[in-house]
Amino acid sequence: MTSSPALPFDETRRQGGFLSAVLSSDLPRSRVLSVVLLAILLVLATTPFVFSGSQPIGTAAKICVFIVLVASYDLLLGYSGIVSFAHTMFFGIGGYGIAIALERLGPTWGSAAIGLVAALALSAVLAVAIGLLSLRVRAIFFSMITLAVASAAAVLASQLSSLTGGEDGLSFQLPQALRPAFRLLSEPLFGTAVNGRLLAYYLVFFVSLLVFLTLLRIVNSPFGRVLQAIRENEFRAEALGYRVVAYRTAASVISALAATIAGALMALWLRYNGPDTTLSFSIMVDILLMVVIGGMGTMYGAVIGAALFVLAQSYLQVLMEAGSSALAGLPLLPNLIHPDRWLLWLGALFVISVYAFPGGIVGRLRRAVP
Amino acid sequence: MTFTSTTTAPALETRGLTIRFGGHVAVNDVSCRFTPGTLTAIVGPNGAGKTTYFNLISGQLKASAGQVLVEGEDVTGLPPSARTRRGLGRAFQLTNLFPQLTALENVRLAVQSRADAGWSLFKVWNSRRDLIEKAESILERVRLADKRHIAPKALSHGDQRKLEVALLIAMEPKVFMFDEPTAGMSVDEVPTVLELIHDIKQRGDSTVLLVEHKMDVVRSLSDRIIVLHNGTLVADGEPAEVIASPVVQEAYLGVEVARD
Amino acid sequence: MTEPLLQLSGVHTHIGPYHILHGVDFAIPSGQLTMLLGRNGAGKTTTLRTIMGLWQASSGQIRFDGKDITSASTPDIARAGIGYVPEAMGIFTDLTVRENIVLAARSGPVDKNRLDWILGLFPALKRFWNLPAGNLSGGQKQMLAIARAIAEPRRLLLIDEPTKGLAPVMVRSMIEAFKALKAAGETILLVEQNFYAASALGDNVVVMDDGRIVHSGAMSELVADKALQQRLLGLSLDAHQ
Amino acid sequence: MAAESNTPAELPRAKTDWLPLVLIPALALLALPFVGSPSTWVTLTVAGLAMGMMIFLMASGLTLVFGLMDIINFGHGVFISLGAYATLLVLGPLAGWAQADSLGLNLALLLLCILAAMLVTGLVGAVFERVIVRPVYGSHLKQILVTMGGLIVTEQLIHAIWGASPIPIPLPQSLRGAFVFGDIVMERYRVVAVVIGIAVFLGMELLLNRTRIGLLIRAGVENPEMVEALGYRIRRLFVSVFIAGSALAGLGGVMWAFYRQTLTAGMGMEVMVLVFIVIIIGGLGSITGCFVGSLLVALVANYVGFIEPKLALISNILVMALVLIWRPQGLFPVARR
Amino acid sequence: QDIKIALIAGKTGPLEAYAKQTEAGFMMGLEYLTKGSMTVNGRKINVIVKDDQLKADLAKTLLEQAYNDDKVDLAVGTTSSAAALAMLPVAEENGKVLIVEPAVADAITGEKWNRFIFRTARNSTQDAYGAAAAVPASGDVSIATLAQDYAFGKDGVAALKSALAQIRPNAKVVFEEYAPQNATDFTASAQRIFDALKDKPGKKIINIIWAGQHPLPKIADLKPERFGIEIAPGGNILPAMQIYKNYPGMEGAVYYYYAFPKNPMNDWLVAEHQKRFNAPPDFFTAGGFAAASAVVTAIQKAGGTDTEKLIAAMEGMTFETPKGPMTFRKEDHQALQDMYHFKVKANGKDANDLLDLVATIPADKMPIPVRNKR
Ligand SMILES: Nc1ncnc2c1ncn2[C@@H]1O[C@H](COP(=O)(O)OP(=O)(O)OP(=O)(O)O)[C@@H](O)[C@H]1O
Ligand SMILES: Nc1ncnc2c1ncn2[C@@H]1O[C@H](COP(=O)(O)OP(=O)(O)OP(=O)(O)O)[C@@H](O)[C@H]1O
Ligand SMILES: CC(C)C[C@H](N)C(=O)O
Ligand SMILES: [Mg+2]
Ligand SMILES: [Mg+2]
Repeated sequence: MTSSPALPFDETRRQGGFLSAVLSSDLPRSRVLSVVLLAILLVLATTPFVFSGSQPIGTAAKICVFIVLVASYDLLLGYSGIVSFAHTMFFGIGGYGIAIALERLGPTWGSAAIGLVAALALSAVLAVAIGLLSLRVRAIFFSMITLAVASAAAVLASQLSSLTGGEDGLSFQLPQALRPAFRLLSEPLFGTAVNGRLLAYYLVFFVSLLVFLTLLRIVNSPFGRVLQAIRENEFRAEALGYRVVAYRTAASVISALAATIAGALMALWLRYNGPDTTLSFSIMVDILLMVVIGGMGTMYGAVIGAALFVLAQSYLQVLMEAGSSALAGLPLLPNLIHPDRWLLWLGALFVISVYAFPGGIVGRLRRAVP
Repeated sequence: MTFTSTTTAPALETRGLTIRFGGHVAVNDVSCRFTPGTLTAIVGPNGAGKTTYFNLISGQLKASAGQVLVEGEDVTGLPPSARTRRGLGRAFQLTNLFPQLTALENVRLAVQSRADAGWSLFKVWNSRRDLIEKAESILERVRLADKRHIAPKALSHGDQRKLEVALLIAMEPKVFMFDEPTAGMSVDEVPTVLELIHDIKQRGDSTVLLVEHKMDVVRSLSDRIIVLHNGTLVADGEPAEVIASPVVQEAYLGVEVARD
Repeated sequence: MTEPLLQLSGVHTHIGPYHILHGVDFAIPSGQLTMLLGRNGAGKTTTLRTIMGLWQASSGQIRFDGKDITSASTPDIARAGIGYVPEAMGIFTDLTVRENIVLAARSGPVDKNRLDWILGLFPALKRFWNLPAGNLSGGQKQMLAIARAIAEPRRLLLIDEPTKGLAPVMVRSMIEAFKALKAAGETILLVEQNFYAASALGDNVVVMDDGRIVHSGAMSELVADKALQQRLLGLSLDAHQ
Repeated sequence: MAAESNTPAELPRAKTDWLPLVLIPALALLALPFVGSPSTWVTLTVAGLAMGMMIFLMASGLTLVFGLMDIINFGHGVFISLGAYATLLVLGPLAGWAQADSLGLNLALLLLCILAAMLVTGLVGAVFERVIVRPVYGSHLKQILVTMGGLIVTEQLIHAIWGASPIPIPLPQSLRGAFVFGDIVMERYRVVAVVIGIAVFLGMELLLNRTRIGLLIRAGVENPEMVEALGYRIRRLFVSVFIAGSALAGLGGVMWAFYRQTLTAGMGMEVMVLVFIVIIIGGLGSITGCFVGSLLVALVANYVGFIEPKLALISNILVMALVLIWRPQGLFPVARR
Repeated sequence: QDIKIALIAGKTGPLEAYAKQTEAGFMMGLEYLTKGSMTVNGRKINVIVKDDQLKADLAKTLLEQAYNDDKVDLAVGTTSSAAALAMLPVAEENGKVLIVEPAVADAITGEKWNRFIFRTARNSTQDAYGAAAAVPASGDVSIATLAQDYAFGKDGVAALKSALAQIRPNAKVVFEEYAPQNATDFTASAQRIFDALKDKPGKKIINIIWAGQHPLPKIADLKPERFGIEIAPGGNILPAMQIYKNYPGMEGAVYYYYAFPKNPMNDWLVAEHQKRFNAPPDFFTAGGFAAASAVVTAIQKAGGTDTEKLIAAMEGMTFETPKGPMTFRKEDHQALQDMYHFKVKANGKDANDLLDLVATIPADKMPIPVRNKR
């Protein structure tokens, strides 16, 4: 017999130590990947102090939120094999929960808490309902049903305009401590004013980190393993004694709750929520792309996918601006890299990244470097 | 060993079990009891309803009529997973595994189900050393230990069959249902599996149902044979007696094939 | 001696990083039935798939009927007259039995007599003619897979373990079928674990182990030599039916 | 390629499933008392059926590609748009034919537009298949992403070529307006749509049922290796089907364009949810199912729009939910993927 | 030091065409008003254009960046009302002027307004008053509305009703039909409207309030004239109005049509635009031009870019635009402006020769209510 090369890692190896405990023994398993992840963590942790201006900190906050959102979707897609298009609905519920509560009940921590709890409860109920009703049908039918549900949610948000602000969305005030005008320290720290904006950023950052680590733990638990088994062969998993519908529904609920938290963070950061911000189908597609670029079924993929994509989205136009003025004078080319054609390149990016990273970036890195 | 019907509830019983697909009755009013410590072989021509009978017992199919009882408790309305948790274990005729997970992980999942550890969300999976060790020992027993990190999709057909058996053993059910466990297994591997089945039977508290077309296997292992033909139970009894019966000789073995 | 219908010389096959076949050489004489034996994981299935072009040989040569088919595409290999019954049967479960057979007859409607003959061999197929093939029992699927391969006359049939899951009486039908096909001039390469069936059918035998050919010769020779059986297959013929 | 082999006569026959076909007349009858006025009812019914035909024309290509080949082509919508814009290639030079008060010339123009559109979308479809879809056969997820990418790129190219502003196009003179019979009105253009819709439906049914193409596609999706091992060049077939699907989208696009009389790059994408719903209702891959589903959705939309407009917003989703509760695999399930 | 102005628009996405017009109009406006020098009070004007992709969150972020990172003196934008509404608080937080163009939502100068917000664009109520003014002033008039079933459509109908009550008490809205936002088949809606209108006395009009793909031809094809019913479409951008050509004689009100205003500024705009883009200027070209005019006039009047001085200068300020003079009303900073009552031409000489002017509706004939809380 040909000796079959063992897998690049030993499944049974037990890692000790603090890091392993925090990362639920799911270590990056690639030196480059570890370095990249560490770099992302460090940059996100220090953005307000290292970069000036409102664009970098805004981008960083968005990355944090999307890491949670994408990771929560990966739990569904990569680990459970469920293709749902209704994930933005939960993102939206989180956003609207905060927005409506803060707008209606006034800008206090209490109303934020009420909004968040109500949103989580609603998300959980909806996720259970969708799960129990439709996780039994064929996978592709489920996807299409969620597509319809998502569009129904958008219709609903538009129809309930007295509550949601309709297409216009809601702008609202944050609790005192998170407003730009609030000063925690009278003196700037490392040249940066320690104001409400900074606090808001760190709120987003730490909650995201916590939720991410929790998700990481869940996918590496016996429960997470069952989800993977169900993804591979649900019929067999059921025969082994695992109640497939219950596990899938549980996965949907967990994922929905995490997405709701992401939505709430997004709204808190933007002090605004509207249908295009959290409910739109294009966000759904962005999430899909981030999961796939990063690497499905690897929570770290969410980090890399989200970071890369949000950066590209924020700076692609800027880059093209530079490119097209550099190339001015040439025929046609400057036209194609005119900033208004940035979507063209985003589209190309969709296609190229799926080809360039069939197993996602994490998959690629893990294969390349032990 | 002799077959005696006990007064206590049998490990598994079917009462009037029937399923129709449109006009076709694939399993027709089959009533049967299976007692611990006995290995019952189920034989019959292709399409007789053997696999369908298993599917009805383990819950993959819903019966049109009749009941399935496990240790006296009616499980007819329960989904497969619930029946598994009540002690029914099943290996499949057409290999049915987790194709991309390693052989070890395949078995570990079965062990984990047995240990009822699926719902722990906040524990790390490999902190359960005991589960992993048990899975490894089972792979050892089916002679797949050296392939434990290979996924089924890259295993040869015979090795997949062995893994299928390993999963059933790992579940440690009260009732073992083997559906042609040795089909496609090479001649030198068959004895390993037969030995495993023999061991299970030997323990005395397990009930074994075995569908098998290899008559020598049936003869050497079974305490009792039941014969299905067109979905109906047509013979039930001592192996030698049943094999000699005309229905088996004609419909199943084909008169001339009954050599050896 | 005339040129063999199929000739493999020094065939190596890799699947991804795995090196599976290590220089396989053997020939299949025209009009005969050749058995390919070997323990689990020996590389029998891989050999058949390599012949069919489903996996590409990384080196070596495969000649069929005097032509080099080593790097031909699967459809072209099939069109050259090779029929294939894969190990997993390759039934189209969504299609009915009828549709499965209709597809198998690539050059037009199935010849009526031939169809009658096939349905006579496997009456179950007739009964479930318009049923999705996925609903068939394991053995019935196996029958359909064979029926599909023989729906049209072919020059060479590659058949991977056709008797697994078949009741003894069906194994007999199958043996009859192969004999009839051989009589009609078809050449067959059969992978089999059922040594009883193998010894009843084979003109020649090729034994593989670990991706290599370890024996090839006439079947009668192997049947007669118990020691050889023991060495090659790990068991002697007597121990099993 | 005749699919029907001369099989022995005593083989069992397949049964036809009539139930879903009865659904349409049943629904129409059920709506009558709620609508009240018979003339309004006829107007609504005829308009709904015609709208259904147009939806069918747009969805038919996706039934092939998604339903049969199991490729989720989110880019289908852009082929509809592309087909619509392709009419400009004809309308530009032949603008006079549209204004001419001659039914013959007008129909010829429509036909030329259809030809041009099918040609353009077929060609782009071939490129799409080669460059974008081929490497991701079998992976739904990647298909969604790459076709989404393809969609965005193609939409942007439409912008780059034809500009971002909506472009009005004239409906040929004799196809404007409506026939009026008493209180019943019937838009002329819808009559054309009905004719073309039925023609395409019959053509596809014939092609897929009288040849083995339909079987081959379904078999090829389940097990491409085996189909190849039977000697079929499945790749070539898949390419052709994809091209056919794109061309049909182009045809649908032309019909839609003349209905809307305004071209926008997003016009195809706007109907995609509807198209998906129709295909799901139909049972993924069944031409008849897609046809019945289209009529059903359009009719219900009209009746609901008249009886209870508040519900019109969700009438499509409602229809889908009800159908799936009745038949979880759609009206005519083709495959059990 | 340069004067920095941010122009935010939804340059990519479904309203790309609108945004292009705004940008072109704004730049041409600056050019005209500075006589090509692009300097005001000796300071160079530097316009930073940003694309919000019609996304409210992005618009908000971009405006923050414009004020904080780019340090612009004031900002102009944006295409989508939702995005504009999200931008309003940013202007207030940063204490900088935001001129809203071309978003139309009433709330911008209504309940969501703050003192840093000015709007050169017309608001929905102005559109409604225009539409009302195009209705005959005497005799029975029964109106049915067809609008999209969401906030924009409902507000539009409400605004029309109150406008009618104010200036055309003889006209009544007798039926309101709401269709889904993305509706394409209007047979059912039309039937309902016909049923409601056909037995009414006097003039019968269907007033269509619709954003996006216009349902006009679909209703017209069903022959409302059978029942003596007329259709009054709103004004729209030129490509959208080209389908009006098939229905000559229709009347309605429009915000801008290149051939209507007669003043040197518009003459220059039409000629130059025709020259540069080979098409007449459209709605949002005029809007962008007007915004540029507001900016230049205000800076000149305030003598600089200090925010408080600008606000003081702009409140009540009258400035020239291609539509003639506009005035920022003191109370809510809404620019009051004329509208045009049009009739569709029978046979125009080219694709864009569409409308005849029936009457200019002067700003002071439209008593637009003040809705913000100061
Ligand atoms: N879903 C179904 N619809 C219709 N007929 C079915 C269905 N499932 C099974 N059958 C039929 O029921 C009969 C019994 O099938 P089953 O698989 O139980 O046979 P079996 O005894 O296991 O045969 P084998 O030895 O070939 O595995 C077969 O004739 C089969 O065609
Ligand atoms: N897809 C694959 N990827 C990697 N390795 C494979 C793959 N398929 C088979 N192998 C390996 O190739 C070797 C030969 O397998 P093959 O299936 O040819 O054996 P076989 O002789 O047909 O065995 P069996 O009698 O069990 O069917 C085995 O070691 C198997 O693990
Ligand atoms: C630009 C406007 C006329 C229309 C745009 N949809 C808005 O909401 O403001
Ligand atoms: Mg069976
Ligand atoms: Mg094999």
